[in-house]
Amino acid sequence: MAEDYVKLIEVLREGLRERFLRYEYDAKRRALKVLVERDALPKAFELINEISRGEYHFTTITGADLGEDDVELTYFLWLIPQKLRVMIKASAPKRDSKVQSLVNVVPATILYEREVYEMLGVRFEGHPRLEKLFLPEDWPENVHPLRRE
Amino acid sequence: MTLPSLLRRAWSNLFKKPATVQYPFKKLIPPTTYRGRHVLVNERCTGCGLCAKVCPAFAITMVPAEGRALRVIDLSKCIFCYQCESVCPRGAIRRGRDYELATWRKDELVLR
Amino acid sequence: MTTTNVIVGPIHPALHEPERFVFKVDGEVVVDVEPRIGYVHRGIEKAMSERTFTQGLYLVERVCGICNVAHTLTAVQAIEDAFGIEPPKRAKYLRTIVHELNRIHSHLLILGVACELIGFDTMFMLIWRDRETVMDMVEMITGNRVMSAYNIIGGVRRNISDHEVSELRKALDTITEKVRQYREMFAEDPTIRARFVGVGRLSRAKALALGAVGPTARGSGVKVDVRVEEPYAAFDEVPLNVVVYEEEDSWARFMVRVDETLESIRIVKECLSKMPPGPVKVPVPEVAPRSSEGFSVIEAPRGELIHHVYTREGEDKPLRYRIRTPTYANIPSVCEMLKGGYIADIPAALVSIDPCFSCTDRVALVDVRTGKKISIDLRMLARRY
Amino acid sequence: MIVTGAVTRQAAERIKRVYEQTPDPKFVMAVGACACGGGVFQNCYGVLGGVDKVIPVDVYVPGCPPRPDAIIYGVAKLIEKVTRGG
Repeated sequence: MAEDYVKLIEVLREGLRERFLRYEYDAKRRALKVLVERDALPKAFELINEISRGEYHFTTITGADLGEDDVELTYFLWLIPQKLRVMIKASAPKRDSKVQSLVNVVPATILYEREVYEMLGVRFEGHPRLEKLFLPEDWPENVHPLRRE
Repeated sequence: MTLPSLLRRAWSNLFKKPATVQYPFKKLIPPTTYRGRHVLVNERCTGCGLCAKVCPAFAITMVPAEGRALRVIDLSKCIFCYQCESVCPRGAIRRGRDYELATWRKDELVLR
Repeated sequence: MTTTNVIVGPIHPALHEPERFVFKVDGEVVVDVEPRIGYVHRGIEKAMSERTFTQGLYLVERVCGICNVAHTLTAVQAIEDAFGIEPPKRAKYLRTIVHELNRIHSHLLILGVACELIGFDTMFMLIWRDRETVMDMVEMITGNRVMSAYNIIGGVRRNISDHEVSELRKALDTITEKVRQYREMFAEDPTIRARFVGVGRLSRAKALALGAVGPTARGSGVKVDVRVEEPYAAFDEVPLNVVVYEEEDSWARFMVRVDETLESIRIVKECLSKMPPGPVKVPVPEVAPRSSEGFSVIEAPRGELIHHVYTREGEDKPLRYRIRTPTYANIPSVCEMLKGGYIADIPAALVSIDPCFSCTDRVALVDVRTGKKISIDLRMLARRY
Repeated sequence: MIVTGAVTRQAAERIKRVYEQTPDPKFVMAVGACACGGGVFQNCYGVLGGVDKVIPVDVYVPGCPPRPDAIIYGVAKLIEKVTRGG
């Protein structure tokens, strides 16, 4: 059972090379935290798609502005056959927060990307409809309520 | 479900007591654990302000009275979570079971 | 192809909170669906980082009134994870009991509402009558029928007495009997079958790809249940069977709920007998003891719920608090299941995900070609078609 | 007219409109802590506070949430007010 995560790490490290930054594993909760470069996200998810043959549940994306220069994005996944909680982390600088959209790779991200965009202003390149989801229509452009500014 | 058993159930339901209670004429008594109107014991309050600090609905304010601070609970804001009861070191706020709190005027809802 | 836009909402497509769907219809068939949510956006995530951990607990409780226990449970677990605190064992069991009672009442609620929507009012009355028993039990244990305010960081608010345990057992026995009858009804009754079988199809592959959760996923044959996969509270010691139906339609989703209600009753009983004695809470620091992040995933009545919290050492407020509710995750799936169905099937399919975003039950039909607006009640829609 | 829940900035205008459209005699009941005074949602950026900031309220029913009987008690209170001539 414990080998599952080792295998996943190996595949990711091989596929992403230097864009794979580091990982942490919590054996008690079977939770794996992987830190990657933001431009490696689509590739990482393609690899995960391959390994799990699509048998995974995409939980959510958390965007967090922790008061530094970057917005931290956390992608939560649950791999069903491996029984493994995976958190893929990447950070995007606030000034130029462009991230490749994952809608083509993981369809379930469609609403979460919109939410992160409107709350934190992270631009997802290639998203079919990157517009407001929760906020009223008359909300000013470029004001993102969860930014610390 | 077969027809005879259905009929039997329908027949027996005819003679059962109704599931509802004619409320204003017949009072319902909530369980002893129910979180209703607070019972304030002013002699025990030291005015420390812990309850006001912890209140999630900002319903408790400290007002000066008889030369010290005393907590005042605005029931119109209170969410009856009783965090104030659990945080009070001297038991100056106690649990009450009274739930008939509706009033015409808002200032009647301020507990002193 | 000429299509007509049918706007459903924003006030109440099916249940509790406002939500709007724009349906593109061709004749009677729905071609495309576009959701617009956020009518009750209260900025809770922002407000959370302006309140202390204890105050925030009561705020997350009010994210949703029906699954409030699920929200507080996730919140306390996430915060405990960030703080590095382990609650006592008895508290874990008590949390499980209240959590499962919450699930029972939530499932009974939606089963009743579903019956009412298809015009089966007797069933609705019966189910809701028995739901009252569960509400009374929740009130007895926690102090309020709905907002339990039971879970706190480091344990639970109050212990359960022997008298309460025996009362609870008695109530559960009567409920079990009733729910068995309802199961029979849902499985066999021609009215229910005629309205729900084959409606709102969601294939297994789609459910996986779109990230469906809870009974919506399990009704499509996806075997996911957080309680088994990432056991929290007392679920590592209390085994449970995951209910899965392969039919992929509204009926399967309701059957999942009925069976789960029975399963939950069994879990509560098992917890009552396995519960160890001991303290129910541990002292916790008021400020975060370390800069960390914590998350907690649980199986709320409507599906997987996740809270993610960032803390900074020495601060009494979370740095960032993220909540992802199950209905939100199910929105892409519900859009998918409505496509290709009839307008008349909208209520039957919508209610089957147990939506937690809609409050009254009003639907607006807009004919784009004539610009005419027809605003009708969802129940009217359910009856009229 | 029974108002439940917090009054958000978006809803305030609509509540006022609904109130103005209601024919006389009309009475307003604020049910629950959020409608009475804002409850937990005070100080949130989107929330105004109690209903009485927007329209006059006849009966306040506090509680979060009130018991069903408490709401009926509120109705009884309202009837009392109406029969006495408010």
